[in-house]
Amino acid sequence: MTGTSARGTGNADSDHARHLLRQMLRVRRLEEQCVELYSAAKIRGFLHVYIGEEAVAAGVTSTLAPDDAVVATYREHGHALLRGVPAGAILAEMYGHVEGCCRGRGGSMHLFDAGTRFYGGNAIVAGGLPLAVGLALADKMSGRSRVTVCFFGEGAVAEGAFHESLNLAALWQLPVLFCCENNLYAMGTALARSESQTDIALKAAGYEIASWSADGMDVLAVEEAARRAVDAVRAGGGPHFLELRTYRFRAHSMFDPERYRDKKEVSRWMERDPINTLRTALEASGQLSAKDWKSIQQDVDTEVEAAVEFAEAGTPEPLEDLTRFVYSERSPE
Amino acid sequence: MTGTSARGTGNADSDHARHLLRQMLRVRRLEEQCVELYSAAKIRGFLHVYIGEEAVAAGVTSTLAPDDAVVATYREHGHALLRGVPAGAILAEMYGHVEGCCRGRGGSMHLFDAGTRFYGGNAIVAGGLPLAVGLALADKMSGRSRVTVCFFGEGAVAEGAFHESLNLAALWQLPVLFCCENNLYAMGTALARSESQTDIALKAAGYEIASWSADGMDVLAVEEAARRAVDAVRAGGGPHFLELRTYRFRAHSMFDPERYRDKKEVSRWMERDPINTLRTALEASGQLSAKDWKSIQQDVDTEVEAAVEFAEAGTPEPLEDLTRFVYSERSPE
Amino acid sequence: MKTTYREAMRTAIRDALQRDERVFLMGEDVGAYGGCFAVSLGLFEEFGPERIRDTPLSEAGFVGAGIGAALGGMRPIVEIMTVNFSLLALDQLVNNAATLLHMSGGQFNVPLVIRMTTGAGRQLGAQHSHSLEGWYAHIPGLRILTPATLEDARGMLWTALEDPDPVLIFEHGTLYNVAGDLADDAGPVDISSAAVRRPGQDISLITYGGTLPAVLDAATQLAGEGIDAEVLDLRVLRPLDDAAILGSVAKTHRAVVVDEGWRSGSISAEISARITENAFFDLDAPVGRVCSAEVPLPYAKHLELAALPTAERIVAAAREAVGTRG
Amino acid sequence: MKTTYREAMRTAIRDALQRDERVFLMGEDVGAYGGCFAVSLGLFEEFGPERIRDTPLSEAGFVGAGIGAALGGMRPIVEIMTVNFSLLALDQLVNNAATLLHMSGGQFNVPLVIRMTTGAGRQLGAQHSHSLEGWYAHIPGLRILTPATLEDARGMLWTALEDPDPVLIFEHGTLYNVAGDLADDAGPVDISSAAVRRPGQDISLITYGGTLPAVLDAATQLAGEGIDAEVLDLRVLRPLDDAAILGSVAKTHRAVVVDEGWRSGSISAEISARITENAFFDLDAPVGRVCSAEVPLPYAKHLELAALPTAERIVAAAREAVGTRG
Ligand SMILES: Cc1ncc(C[n+]2csc(CCOP(=O)(O)OP(=O)(O)O)c2C)c(N)n1
Ligand SMILES: Cc1ncc(C[n+]2csc(CCOP(=O)(O)OP(=O)(O)O)c2C)c(N)n1
Ligand SMILES: [Mg+2]
Ligand SMILES: [Mg+2]
Repeated sequence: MTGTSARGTGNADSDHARHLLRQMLRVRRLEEQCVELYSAAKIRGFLHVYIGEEAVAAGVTSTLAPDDAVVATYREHGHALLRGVPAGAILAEMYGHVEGCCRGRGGSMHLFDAGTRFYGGNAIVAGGLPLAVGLALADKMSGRSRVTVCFFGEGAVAEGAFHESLNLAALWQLPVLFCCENNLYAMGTALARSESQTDIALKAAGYEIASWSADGMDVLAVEEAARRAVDAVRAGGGPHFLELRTYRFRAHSMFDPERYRDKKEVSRWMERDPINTLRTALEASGQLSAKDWKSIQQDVDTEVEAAVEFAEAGTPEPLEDLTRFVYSERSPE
Repeated sequence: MTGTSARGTGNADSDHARHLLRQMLRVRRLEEQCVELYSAAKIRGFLHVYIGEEAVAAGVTSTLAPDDAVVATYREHGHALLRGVPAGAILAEMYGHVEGCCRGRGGSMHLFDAGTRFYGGNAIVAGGLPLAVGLALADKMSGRSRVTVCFFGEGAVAEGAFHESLNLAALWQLPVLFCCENNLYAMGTALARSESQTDIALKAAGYEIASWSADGMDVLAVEEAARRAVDAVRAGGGPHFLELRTYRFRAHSMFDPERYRDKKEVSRWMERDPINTLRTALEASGQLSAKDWKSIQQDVDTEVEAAVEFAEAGTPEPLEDLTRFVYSERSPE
Repeated sequence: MKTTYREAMRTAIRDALQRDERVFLMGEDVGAYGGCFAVSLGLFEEFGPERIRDTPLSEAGFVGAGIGAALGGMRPIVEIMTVNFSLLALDQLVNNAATLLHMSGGQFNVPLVIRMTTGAGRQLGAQHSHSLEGWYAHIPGLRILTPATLEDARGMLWTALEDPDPVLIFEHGTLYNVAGDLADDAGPVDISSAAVRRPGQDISLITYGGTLPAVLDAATQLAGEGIDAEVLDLRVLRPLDDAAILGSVAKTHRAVVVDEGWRSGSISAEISARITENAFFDLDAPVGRVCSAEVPLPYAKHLELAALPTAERIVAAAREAVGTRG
Repeated sequence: MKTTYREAMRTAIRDALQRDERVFLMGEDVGAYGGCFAVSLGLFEEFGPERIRDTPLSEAGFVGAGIGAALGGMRPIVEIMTVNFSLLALDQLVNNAATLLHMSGGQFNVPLVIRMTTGAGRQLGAQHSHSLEGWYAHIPGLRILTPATLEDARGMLWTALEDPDPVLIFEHGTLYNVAGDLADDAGPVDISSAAVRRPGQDISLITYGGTLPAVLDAATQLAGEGIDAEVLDLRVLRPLDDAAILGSVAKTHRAVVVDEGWRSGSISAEISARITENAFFDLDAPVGRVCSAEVPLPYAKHLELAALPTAERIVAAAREAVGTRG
């Protein structure tokens, strides 16, 4: 059960696997830093971290082209980071500083970045799905072969917006990839207490959408599933759906006493930590030396430390600008 | 294709079949009368008639007990009538008279009747489904073995409220029967242009709800399917779903130029007129004499004429009462 | 050129589709059916199913998709059949369309136009007779337009499409059949200012959209009684044209605001409050309001009529304001 | 008895569950999780999963189901986690809960109570900081409550459950931790009248809910400057207690209305308009308003604070009103 589908040992494959390992570690460290900063009251509001689920964002984003689009949720630091938003801009955002990727107006739940086509950061569960459908519609109508990836939790599946979005995407055969991060809980509500049909991939198939699930604790499995789906979407195969079976190791947010799940369940899943799993597999197959691992860790630590410094050194937006960005200041091109 | 499942020739069966024929004819004549009254400007607002679809309401309602509940749509005159709301009260409602079943405040789209547990009359597509779920929840929580039947068109299937309602009903195993009146069009939008999955019964099964379809032009087939479903629901078998395949012979409403469908398609379906079909079958098997048919027609004509007289003789509500019924006038028991 | 409000709207849509490839119209029954109020009649045949895009019944889904398409570089015109159904899409409008620019620190504007029919007066009952444009005007980030004339029906759409931010256009259902003359070269109009539809000295009658005809009627009746009413058509409910409102009141010292929303929390309340805040010592009488009765709109004709602002009620309110000694 | 607003609310829910078998609580994470703001903590264990009913994420579905259950004879308390998500259920609230009684000619009342958290002030950003209770107050057929004190948190729920019509209770997120003394025999309170929280002679400060603490602060500061402010807590936003509002203004001749909604189209506008309509010649100064800035609420603390009504801004508005010569 803790095996991984790491197979190739070619040089390129090894490089790539180490890259994925590094990507997951970047997310992990950034999130750990966020928790620390929250405890130190540097970050406020709601904070939802992605610890345990890193394989999902790392595996999926690794298959995307630079001008593909991503729509995510309030648990999106990792997605933003892996799409290329600098860690410093992410932390500065949570500090409420003007150097943040949204000038401090968005906060943890609302990271956006035009440069990397990162469309948020949406704090309404399932609220991002219709946006993703529309982005894909724009691509299809314009004859572009870009892919829009939409991440959401399994809790979103019960919302009407999920249903309407899947139907529209399928009806119009839009280039969108739906990625359900099934971590088994929506806050404290276990999947079986919220869905009469708990096989999410099957549910999606009911819209005539090509759909399958993958082990969301195994970054290579995620990547393989995602690559197949992204390629199909890009080739004009219409919408695709992935259910990525994962688990969040931490509480839902900083306010969650976790009364709804068993500590043992959590530790069972932690044995499948996606970072440890890949690291161990790579070490076992000789693809990761102790030196490699150390250097990855150092790089990541350095990146996150620099990000904290950047955020700390940031500045608040002037109060006179409070009502900026309610309406646009210039016409779009 | 125009056959009917009328089989029995026992006396009780014959009586019952003639009863169903009469029920359908009552709806048909009432609706024809409505169209006439609309043309004469006695009725205003939006008017949606059920002509062609009578087998659905007749077949389903015939399986219900007096204290079962019905939730319907803006195309609900027939359902109200067959549940026992007097034709006069229905027409008076469309006249805007105080003798109407809602004192003239509801109109054609909003017939209600507490006495027969007829909960409308809802002009928001799919808006009635959550209500039906709640009515069923109340029954289940109170340990009553009543059934709530919810009628809606296939157009409603695309709405988020459909999805949320089916999931809730299935999750909580509520005593509700969903009846989808699939007449192939939502205003001018053909089913295949609105649903990626056009097999509605299959869609419902995706919620783990027992679900099947029946020929909605054959009242006996509808009744058989409904009886099976209603019995199962009443016995505690959880929600059930019926897709009733039917067709509306008339325009969507009085404002519809019907540009979206072929006259030939309409006439092909009219060959399967549910009333003619049953009448012919009963005549052929000797269960309906010319005299029987004539007397049914006369009874129905008399009923509808009396209803028109009743409505005509009605009175408008005094203007001073305009703002009554915004809040209740008394506490409920 | 003789035309109707409906045709003027259709001409505007056609014009936009011709001018800009990025423009498309999307909504329930805009295509094969010909539009539920026949506004888009013929456009499906002319522009095809991609650009006149019929949607399933899923207001949240296709409004959200319109927002996404706007983010993706298109210039969608989304039609919600009527304001009544827009409640199903309100989350997308309030939490996405109106907030994305701000939450993203100015990165993502949403150049989306949403059109919908609004209003009562056709015996459609409580679920089909809402007048919620004033309610929508509460939301920062949205621009709210209420074309009341043929010129505005013809001209507001293109300007709205050029606006970088979300614009909602409310078309009152009783206006579609209004006929009249429209200049052959009628084209885009501004979407930021109110317009005086009848100048006057004695009182300002302030309104917009579906109630403009009744207010103009009332002004004519008042003229017969020697009361010279100015009629101000707001045209834009958000942001309100304060200068025009206050300018008119500075001249007349009296005002009655007329709108079809329910009185409590109506846009009339906002206008009354602003006038009081900014011109308190100019006023010779309290600002009057003529709104709808606070009742879900009843079906019966006589009851519905009794609930709505009519010329008679407007005249009465104006008389009272003018009769008041300042 | 020492308690908190949160505990008072919980006691009220427990009490209702004990008093009436037909009562149940339903909403997202009210059960196993313990309530997203811990209001229902422990009730799941006490009353079980039928009566403390966790729902999937489907606001339209479970709010509609609440309406249906009320029609079916139950007395549901539906919790919508926060007002922000209530937009997804707005169609059910406006088109069903608020209209069924009227459309059915008086046959079907909807004895439903809906509770939700409202308001900003916790750096939750634009999608999680709405203050829409004043907006909801526009809808005929609904009763809108805004408990601001421990007594009201404890007492409003039961009275609301006895009301035959739909009642919405808005609990401001910043109030949950407010602690204080509550009488041991505290019980149901009326849900129709406003309450004077501080009597005064010079100016009426009118507010409700989450801004009551800031207004009371402001009144204390003003007292230090020799301005004796009366603080009126509206308690009920629909129907408004006109007598209390006008009574206070008749005494003070000056008023400032404070609420956390965006200024345009706020409930403050309605109150200002009513005062002007009914007490124009009593007023010594225009009615002032202190509302939120017209911006989607920003995350950054300093910006959020700048957007919200604070004691300083209330004091300034009161000073201005008192300084105005009538
Ligand atoms: C429409 C809506 N309802 C409720 C919430 C409150 N809420 C925030 S996250 C969450 C759980 C979502 O679970 P899931 O979709 O599985 O994502 P996860 O948090 O597990 O990643 C809830 C109920 C919300 N943000 N939006
Ligand atoms: C939410 C909503 N959107 C749009 C409409 C306008 N409308 C009224 S009936 C209808 C078609 C519904 O079709 P269907 O559900 O198949 O029922 P049918 O009329 O065929 O019986 C539409 C789009 C509405 N009433 N409610
Ligand atoms: Mg989850
Ligand atoms: Mg249909």
